[in-house]
Order: sequence, then C-alpha cells, then structure tokens
Amino acid sequence: MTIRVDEKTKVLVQGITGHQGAFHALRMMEYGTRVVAGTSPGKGGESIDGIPVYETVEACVQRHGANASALFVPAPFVKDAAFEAMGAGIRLLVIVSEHVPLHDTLDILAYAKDTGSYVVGPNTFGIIVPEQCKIGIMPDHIYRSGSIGLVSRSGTLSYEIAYSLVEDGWGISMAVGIGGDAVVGLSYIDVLKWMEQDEETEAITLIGEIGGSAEEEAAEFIKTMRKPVVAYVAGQTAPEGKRMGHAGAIIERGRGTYRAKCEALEEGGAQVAAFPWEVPDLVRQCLAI
Amino acid sequence: MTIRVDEKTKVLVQGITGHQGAFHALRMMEYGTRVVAGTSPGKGGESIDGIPVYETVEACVQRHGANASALFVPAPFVKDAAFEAMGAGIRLLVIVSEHVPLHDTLDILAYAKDTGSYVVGPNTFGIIVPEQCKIGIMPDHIYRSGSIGLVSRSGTLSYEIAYSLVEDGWGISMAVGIGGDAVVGLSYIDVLKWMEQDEETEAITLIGEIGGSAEEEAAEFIKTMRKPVVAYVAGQTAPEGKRMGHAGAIIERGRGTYRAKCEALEEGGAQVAAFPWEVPDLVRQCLAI
Amino acid sequence: MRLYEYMAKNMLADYGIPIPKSRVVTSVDEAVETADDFGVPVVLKAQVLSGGRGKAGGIQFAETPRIAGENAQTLLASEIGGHRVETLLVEERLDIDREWYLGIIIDTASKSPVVMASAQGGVEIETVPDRNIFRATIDTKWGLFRYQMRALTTDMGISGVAARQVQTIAIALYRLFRREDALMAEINPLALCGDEVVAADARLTLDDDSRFRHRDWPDTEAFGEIGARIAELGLSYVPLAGDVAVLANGAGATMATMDALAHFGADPMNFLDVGGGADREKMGEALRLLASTDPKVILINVFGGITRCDELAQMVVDAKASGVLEAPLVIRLSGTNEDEGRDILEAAGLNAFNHLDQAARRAAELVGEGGADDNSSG
Amino acid sequence: MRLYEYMAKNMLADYGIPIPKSRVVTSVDEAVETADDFGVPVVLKAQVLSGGRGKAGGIQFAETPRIAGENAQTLLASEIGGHRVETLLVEERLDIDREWYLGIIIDTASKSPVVMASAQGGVEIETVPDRNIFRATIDTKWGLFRYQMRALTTDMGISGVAARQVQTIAIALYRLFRREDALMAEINPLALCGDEVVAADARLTLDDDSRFRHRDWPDTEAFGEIGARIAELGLSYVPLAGDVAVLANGAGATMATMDALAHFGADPMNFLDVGGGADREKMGEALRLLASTDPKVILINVFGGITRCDELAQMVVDAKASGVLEAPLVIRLSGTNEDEGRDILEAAGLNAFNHLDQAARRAAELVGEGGADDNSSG
Repeated sequence: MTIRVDEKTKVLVQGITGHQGAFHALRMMEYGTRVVAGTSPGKGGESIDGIPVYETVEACVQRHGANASALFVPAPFVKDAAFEAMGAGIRLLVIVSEHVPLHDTLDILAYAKDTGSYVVGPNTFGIIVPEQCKIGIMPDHIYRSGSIGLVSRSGTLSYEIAYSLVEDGWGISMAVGIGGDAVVGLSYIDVLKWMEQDEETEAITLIGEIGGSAEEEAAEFIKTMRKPVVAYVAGQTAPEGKRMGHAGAIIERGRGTYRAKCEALEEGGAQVAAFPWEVPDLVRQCLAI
Repeated sequence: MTIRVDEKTKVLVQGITGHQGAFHALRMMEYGTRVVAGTSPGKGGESIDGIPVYETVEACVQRHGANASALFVPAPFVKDAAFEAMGAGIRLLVIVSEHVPLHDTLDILAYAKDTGSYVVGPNTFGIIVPEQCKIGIMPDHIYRSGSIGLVSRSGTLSYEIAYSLVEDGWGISMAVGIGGDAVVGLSYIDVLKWMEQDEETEAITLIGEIGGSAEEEAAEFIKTMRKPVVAYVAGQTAPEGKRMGHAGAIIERGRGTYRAKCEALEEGGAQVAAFPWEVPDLVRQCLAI
Repeated sequence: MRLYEYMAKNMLADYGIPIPKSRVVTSVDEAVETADDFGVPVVLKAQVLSGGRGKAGGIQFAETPRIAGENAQTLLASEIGGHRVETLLVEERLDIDREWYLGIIIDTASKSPVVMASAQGGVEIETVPDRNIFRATIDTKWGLFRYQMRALTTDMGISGVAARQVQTIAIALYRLFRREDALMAEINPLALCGDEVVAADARLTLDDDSRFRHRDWPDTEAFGEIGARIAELGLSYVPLAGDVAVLANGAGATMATMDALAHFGADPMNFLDVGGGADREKMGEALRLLASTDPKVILINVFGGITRCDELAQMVVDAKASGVLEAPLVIRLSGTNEDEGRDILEAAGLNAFNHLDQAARRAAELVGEGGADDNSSG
Repeated sequence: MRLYEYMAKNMLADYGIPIPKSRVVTSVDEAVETADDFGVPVVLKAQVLSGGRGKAGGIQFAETPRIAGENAQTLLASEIGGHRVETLLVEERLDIDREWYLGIIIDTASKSPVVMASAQGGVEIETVPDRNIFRATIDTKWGLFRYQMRALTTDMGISGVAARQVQTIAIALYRLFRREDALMAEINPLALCGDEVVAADARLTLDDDSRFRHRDWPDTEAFGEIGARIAELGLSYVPLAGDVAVLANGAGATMATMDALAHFGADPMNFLDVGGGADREKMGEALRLLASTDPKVILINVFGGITRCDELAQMVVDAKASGVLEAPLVIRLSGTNEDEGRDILEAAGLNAFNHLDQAARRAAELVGEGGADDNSSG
C-alpha cells in the first residue's frame, strides 16, 4: 500500500449515513473514485446512492475488498472507527473529521505504526489525483491534471493556490492535505519523498502555517531533493497563539514562528512566496531554470 | 539472542541487594555464570561480592554489556523492572519472582512480543546448562552434564526428576523452568523446538501439572518431533481447583484435567510416567529403541 | 479471591454497570423490612461462594414482605455446599425479557483477555455449543473497542439501544477487569428488562497477588481459622477429606506427593505447600498448625532446592521437641544439604527416607496400622 | 482550555499530588478569615490566566491576617494582563529548600508525550540551557514507567525519599495528563519543603476537543460575550487591535487574509474563522456578531470548498438586508458555485473581488478613507 491512490483504489466511507459522509461519498463517486461500501452502526443493510452500508468494516473488506477508508464519523467516534479499519486490514485511512481529541490521535498513530498503516489527517481535506481519484472533501472541479505536486496543512489555502496554479495554466499531479491538527499521521516529508520519486511530478508546492515544527523538518528533507519546491507559509502577522506554558517554549525552542519557518525553508533550498498569489510565478521561475 | 545460555552470557541481576538476589547472585557466580552487574534503586555505587550495583539497567548494559537479566525484585516492582530491562535492550529475562500480578505479566509479555524478547517465567527456577551456566535458583549440585533436556512448570518436581535421572547415570543437557504461573512467557513448545535442534540433547523430559492447556499444546508439537519425549503430569489426585465461573469452563472445554493432558501427550507420541520415579526407566526404554 | 455476589455487583455499579435495586441483610427482620421498603416482589439470594446455588435452593422469590420473612428464616438456617448461609441479598424481582451471557477471562494460550458473549444466557451456559459463544480477543495495549463489541452484539442478534447498552456494559466490565486486577468477570444472566439492560447476577474473581495495590479490597476468603493463619504466613493450605497431613515444597511436588499417597492407598486430609523460599520459623509455625488438625499421619516430603534440608530437619526437630506433633511422622528428604539434614534428624532420634515412593508407602501403611509413630518407634 | 491555578491544583490533588494548604477567596473579608484560620504566614495569588503574574505584582506575601486583608484589597482592585482580578488563592506560605521543574507536553515531532524535568525550577526555566533539562519520551501504549523517572531524578541529582516522591508525582501527573486529556501539564516550581515534595504552582491546559467525555470540566475560557456566543456556534474568534473585521474560512486562509491586509497597510481588529462546514444560519449569526464589534471595515474572504459560494452570498445578502451591517463590506469570492454566488450578490447590489490581493488592498484603502461603504457606494 502507498499513499498513491488511483481508479483501482477501493474506498470505504466510514460514517456514510451522516450529512457529510453521504454528501461526499456521492461527490467522490461522481469524480470517478471507486466507493465500494460504507459503514454506519445500526444502519447496516441500508444503502446510500447505491453504496451498500454495513455494520462493520470487516464486512466491507470481506465482501468488497475495500483497501482504503475515508472517515467522516463524528469526532468522539473517530478513534474507534480508525482502530476498526486498521484492525480489519485497511492500510490507508483518510480522516476528514475535525476536532478529534489529541490523545485519540496519538493512539491512532501508535496503532498505525504497529500495523504499518498510513493515516492522512485528522482534519484533512484528503488526497486527490486529478482526473483519477479523490478521497476527501476538496472542491474537485478546480483541479486539472498536470505536473505540480501540492502538499498542505490547510484546506482552503491549498484550494486557493491550486486554483491560482490552474488559472495560470499549470496542472496538479497530486494534492495531499496532511491535516490541520497539531499532531497528524502522514508528514510533509512522507509526501515529499513520494513526490520526489513520482514520474508525473516536476515541481512541488508546500503550503505551511505558523506553529509546530513540521515545516522546519520538511526543510531538512528538501535539502536532499532534486525537484524544486515552492513554499508559502501563512501567519506572518498572526497573533501569537496561546502559549503552552514553559513546556511549550522549552520544546519549541524558537521554532514555529513565521521567520523560523521561512528561513529554514530557504536554507533547505525552497523558493518561499510571501503571498499566495506569488506561487505560480515562482513555480514558473523554478521550472525555467 | 536465544534461550541457550553459556559461559559467555553476561548476566545482570535486578534486585541484587535483596536477600534472594544477593544469595543467588553469588551462587550463580560460584557456578561459573558471568554475573557482570546488578541493579538496586537507591543503592547504585555499592557492590555485592564484588559485583557492581547500579541505579539503572541502562548503566549495566552500557558499562558491562549485560545481555541477560535475572529478576529477583519483589512482585510489585517486577513489571517496572522487566520493562526497564527490555527498554535497555536486554532480550533474555529470567523472572524468578513469585506472586507477580497476572495483569502485569500480560503487559510484560506484550512488550516482550513488541521488542522480540524472551521472557522465562515469572515464578521460574530459571535455566541451567550444567557445568556451564545457570541463571536462576536451582540447587545446581544435583545436575551433571549430559544428553537429557528437561522442561518443567514446577521447580521442586524438576529437581526431583533431574536428581533421579543423574542418580540413574544420565546427564542433563539443559533444564528450563517455564514458570509456575497461569500465564508465562516462554512455552513448552519454545523449549521443545530449541531442544529438538540442540545437538547435545538426545531425549527430553517434560514435567507438567494439571490446569491450563500448556501440556495439550505441547502435545501437538511433540507429534512433529524426531527426539523421544518422556512426560510426567502431577495432580492425578489433586482436588479440582477453584473454578473460574462458567467462563473458566467455557474457555477450557475439558482441557486442563490430568486425564486430558496424559491422553494428549500419549497421542502426541510421548511416553507418560505415572509417577516421578518412573521417569529414568522410561528414558532408558526410549533411547534403547 | 472470589467475591460474594453483592460485593461483585457493588463493584460493577462503581464502574457504571446497571444492577438491580438491592440490599444486603443478615436477619429475618431486615429481610421483611427491605421487602416492605421496596414495595415490589423481591428475590432473596443466599450469599455463598459455591456454585449451583440455585439448584440447592439458595434463591427464593417472595411476593410479599411476609413471605420474604419466611424465606429468610429458611435460608438463614441452611447450609449450601458446606457453607452456612449468613448473608442474604434482597433484590427487586426483575421482569426479564431476554437473558444473555457476558464474561471476560484470560486465555492462557493467547496470553490475552477474551470477551465471551452468548445470546443463550442463564445457568445452562456451559452446555451452549462453542459456535453459539462469540469471542473477541483483547489487546491489552489498546483495550476493548466498541467496534469489537459491535461485531459481537451483531452476532448475538441484538440491535438498537439494547446493543449499545450491552457494548457499553462490556467496555465498562473490561475497564473493571483491568483496573481491579480481575482474573474472571462474568455477568450471567445479563438481562434485558423492558428497554434496560441489567446485570442480574455477577461473579468476580480478583487476583490476590495484586492486593498490594488495592487497599480497599475486602479480606480474602480463607479455609477456616487455620487456613487464615497459614495464609498470613504466605503459605498455601487446602483442607481435604483423608487421613494424612501433607507438607511439601512447591505445588508440583505437593501434587506428586498426593498422587503417590493415593497410589499406595491413602488419602491426604489436607496439604500445605511451603513453596520455594519459606524460612525455618514460618515452616515451623505452619507445621504446628497442620499438626493441630489432628491427622492420623503427617507426611513431610521435601526436595531441597532453595529450601535447605538441614533447615527443614532442624525445624522438624524443634517442632517435635515442643511436643505438639502427636501423630506419627514420615519424612522424605533429598537435595541441598541432604546429609547435614539427615544427621540432624538422626541426632534427634528421627530418620528420613531418601525416595518419595518409600515415604508414601510407609505413610499409607501407618494409616492402615492406625497410626503408630514410625519415628519414635523406629 | 487553560485552567486557573486553583483549578489545576485541585485536579492535581485528585490524582494524589501534594499541594499546599489553600482556599479560594473573592473578598477581603474571606482573605482575612482564611489567613486567620490558617494561623501561619500566607501568600495571596491573583487567579488570572496571563503569564508573568509574579512580575505584575499578582503574588503577595502576608505575615498576618491584617496584611492579608490589605494585600487582598490591592489585588482585587487590580488588572493583570488586561484581566481584572476577581479571585485569589490564599495559601500557607511554603518554606522551600529546593525548586525543581516538571512538565509534560506532546512532542509533535515524535507524536508522543514527553516528560521534561530540571533541577533548576522557578520562573526562569525558559532560560535554562537544554543540557540541563532532562527528557523522557512516553510510549502511550505503556505509560510512564518509574524506571524512566528514576533515570531523570538521578540526572537531576535527587536521591532518597525525595527522588521517590518526585517519581511518584510524575507518574500521577502523567495519569492525569492522559485521563484528563491534557495538552500541557506543568508543575513549576515543584518544591522540596523539609522532607516533603509539593506542587507549589501548576499550569494545566486541557483539550477542548475532548470535552464530550469530561462533563465535570468547568466552562471554557472565552473572549468576552461575543467570543462566548461565537464559541457556542462552534466557530473560532479572536479579538485583536486593528480596524478591519475579518471573516474567512479555514485557519490557513484566515492567516493569509491577515497577512495580505498587513501588506497593504491595514490591521485586523478581530477575526472569525468559519471553518470548513458551517451552515448558512450559523455563518449569518457569526457575521452579525462580528458586525456588532463596530469595525471600520468588514472583509469577507471565502474560497468555496465545502462552503459553497452561493450559500455564503445569500448569507451576506440576508445579513445586509437585516440592516445590521453598518461598516463598509469588502467581499472576495472564489471556488465552488462562484458564478451563482456572484449573481446573488449582484442582484442585491453587492459585488465581489475574484482575488485576495485586490480585496485586501481595497479594505486597506477603505480604512484610510475612514470607511465609506464600498459596496453600497459601488
């Protein structure tokens, strides 16, 4: 299993009878994704737009060979749903749900490590390989297939930049949301590694935010990359977040600020855009060299 | 790492300043075991019969290359000590301590599985390769080196049978106590597998007790063995143990009794002695064929 | 340690599991008063630890306080499984629509707790075929997940609110199982009463070895006063029905001693396992207690490992000298410091066999002879 | 959610961590009475959430009840970090021999909790070099082990009974950290007073996302009444000091909007992130609340993903029609159903920019112009 999804990926939707789950299951199908089944405790036996609904993930795997799951279940039930999916052998989870308790995320990721599963998110817009497959909630009509890989913590901002790239004549090889929470499964580095190998991808756009150290870690990896990376970091003027006591300061030790992230990314060899609308021009410059 | 211990095995004693720990550390050294260090919280810096005492297992590993540990710590502290040993890279643990809470044992064994560690016990007399190395508390003078492998849940009963074998002219290639508790790490099968491969071992004596299903599981494995096995099961006339409700009956489903064990072992191809004193004769018969 | 039903139910309630309205009583008056207070038909349940309580008449229904009083009178005068009934649990009588089984135990093969559940609850659960008992193995690292229980309740044919209640109860029971160091936790029947799921009966066995971290636990069960005193010494004692008091070291060796006794035609009246590392004083005290049970013969079988034969011999000599050992003594001594031990015994006019079969045979002979003292006469 | 010191300490005490003898007071009389009851020198501590409380004079010592009253009078009339002091914690004054630091936080890189400890505790902990701060990474599958803390206390140079107390406190703090869904738990200083180790000050931040399983938690902190009402809607609101009220969808997009505003010379006075999936009604209510803060300009920046542009447009038109939006409105609209949204706005006499830079520039211009309504004038 890899994070690469395509028209053969058999997707299961956990929480398919909810408002979001039902809406996006249909959107995904319309886009061409093979949505083979869904789960909803207490509603096994029903169907949503022709997609069969089961009580358990086990049933979806055994009867339909589901090998990836999109989770739309309410936050309190995400941990149980994620363990169920991994316990049933699913090795790619896209957790769209927001507001998952951080300690639940820690447990989910620890189990993912034990089982060798990829977890995208929580609080992610998902993964899209334009014109092939989407697992998530992104407005798919803005994407066109092409050569730019896109990886982002933020949803809307990544749509914005994808849109501006496409408007400027570029296409997207794959867009991945790693999730907006403080702790997420798949990292920038995991995605960058994959895109560095991917034959369709010529350049990569990395969209970051202040806080945490994910961008700084990505910057270290960018040093080793052959393909050009254009980065944008939001939050230049954002108010400092609520500090996590001394402990927060000790563990961050100066990382996490806008300046620290931009400097690290530049040192890593990325072109850093000051504003989202500068990204297409920087991509052009990188690929012209 | 294997369960085979020899004169090169570097043994650490956890709980070395206790009554039992100090006594048996010295006995082991006298027998020729390389006891390189010990731990005792709050007593780091002391020494016991020339064996240096440290606060942490980490120090014993780093400074003395300890690669096996004998645990003599009081039952309430066994879990912490076992995790410390495994966390520091020790992959063979001999847990002599009795009365370890069962739930602690479950956790220890789960961590052993995660780290690839062998746990002998809890509540074991240990492992001895006569005239080479002992890690445990067995009265070592009764053993002589030879060709009979010995594996037992019970301590005294195994000494008794080892003694009668030696009295009868046989020697012991290795004696292993798997521990007297309901749940233990190393199983009969683990030991049988090893002895089946071991060049020194010509026949194996398995000493069991009523309760649990370890002997029945061993019997299945004995079917596949080339070397002869002589078994003795204690408890022919023992009162039925306190039953664990219906749950106990459901999970055992008739296994665990004297009759069930003897029948399984015979079906597996073992010679079953009715009394301990019959073992040497049966061994002779097996090896004469 | 097995808990009485009322203790088990209180513990379940502490973990949020619904139990029937109930009160513990120890007299007829209290039983009448309770039935009156409850104002509904009640059931009186004898609080004893032996199984088969229902078949032995330990459960009585009462429509009125008067009948509750009569039943209490009968129950409090009765014995069940050899135990005098001293405590009753008076409960509201449940109106049960369905009875399920729910249990958690350690599976020693997989070294994991396992949840077992069946749609066929009630006392006959042991006769339910394996295919109708659904299981979920629990990874203690992660605990019991609702999705696992969802699969079980689906298998059991339970749906809707009841299914969620059963799942929640199982998750709570597993939390209890771990936090309270249980060896076995069982709700049977788990009863559906209208739209509520209730633990109608419960059994809990807790791990005595974990007592150090459960200061709130009640006292352990013990086999009478002697058992209690031996338990205080940290040794293990079991009363039986034969003639020979057995003292041996180690559970395996103790069982082998009993097997040998039976082989030669005698039965143990009790046994005392002094284990691996007991010191001389403790063993001496235990031997004195054992002798006080008035056996026909005392058989001591010690193979010296950690226990040294000389220490054991000295202990026996001291006990003998104190005059408390009236029954004939048969001793078998081998292993560590065997020769020194034998010397000590001989100096005191005692002797010891070298092999278990010899000792067991002699003990059996002495029972047949009516118990002349083998040692003092030899 | 950050807890006040007294709440944090009560929670520590629930997990068995020693805290000083203390009482919460809200009046001068209560402060005097408490000091009198305690009968020892006390310390009065303002209960505010902002850092630097000590430097701002929020901690006062009092030898006598009379001085305690005077200090309470001063503290209860003061403001610290913009927050009025309404509650004081009165504590026995500790006689501290040594001050340590103990904290647990999530390390986002290793995705694990990490314990951090230092022998140099007190307020200056952030200036302590990394080599003097000892760490242990916790595997949540197994929890924090005493052996890990033993290594840390050894590194800290603590031995004997005090070392065992610090280890026990850390293990209890980790249990709290997990069971209470803490994001950060900190005891600073962890004080050695004679032979007892006490949590002299504590900070706890709990995960608001886990509130559903902690019904006993106090109410969340909120930025005033407007913040509280927006929080009820499940949206995220932060007040700032500039002129432009910002409504955008998604944290990243909101930050990018602020960055763009700043680039063109204007500052936000607050921002409201409506997130991914808010419905029209919620967003309308939020926009009305935002308008009620009396901004010079309102900037709406929405890239339609899950949020559809037509819904957003209708929401704005409705709000505008209700007459509550007095300040000039600048709208940027792109993405899902963009054309439909633009049509709805135009039908209502409003218009929208296509690009963020254009909208941000216009909002900044309007601030400069003193806030003529861009939409109604255009």
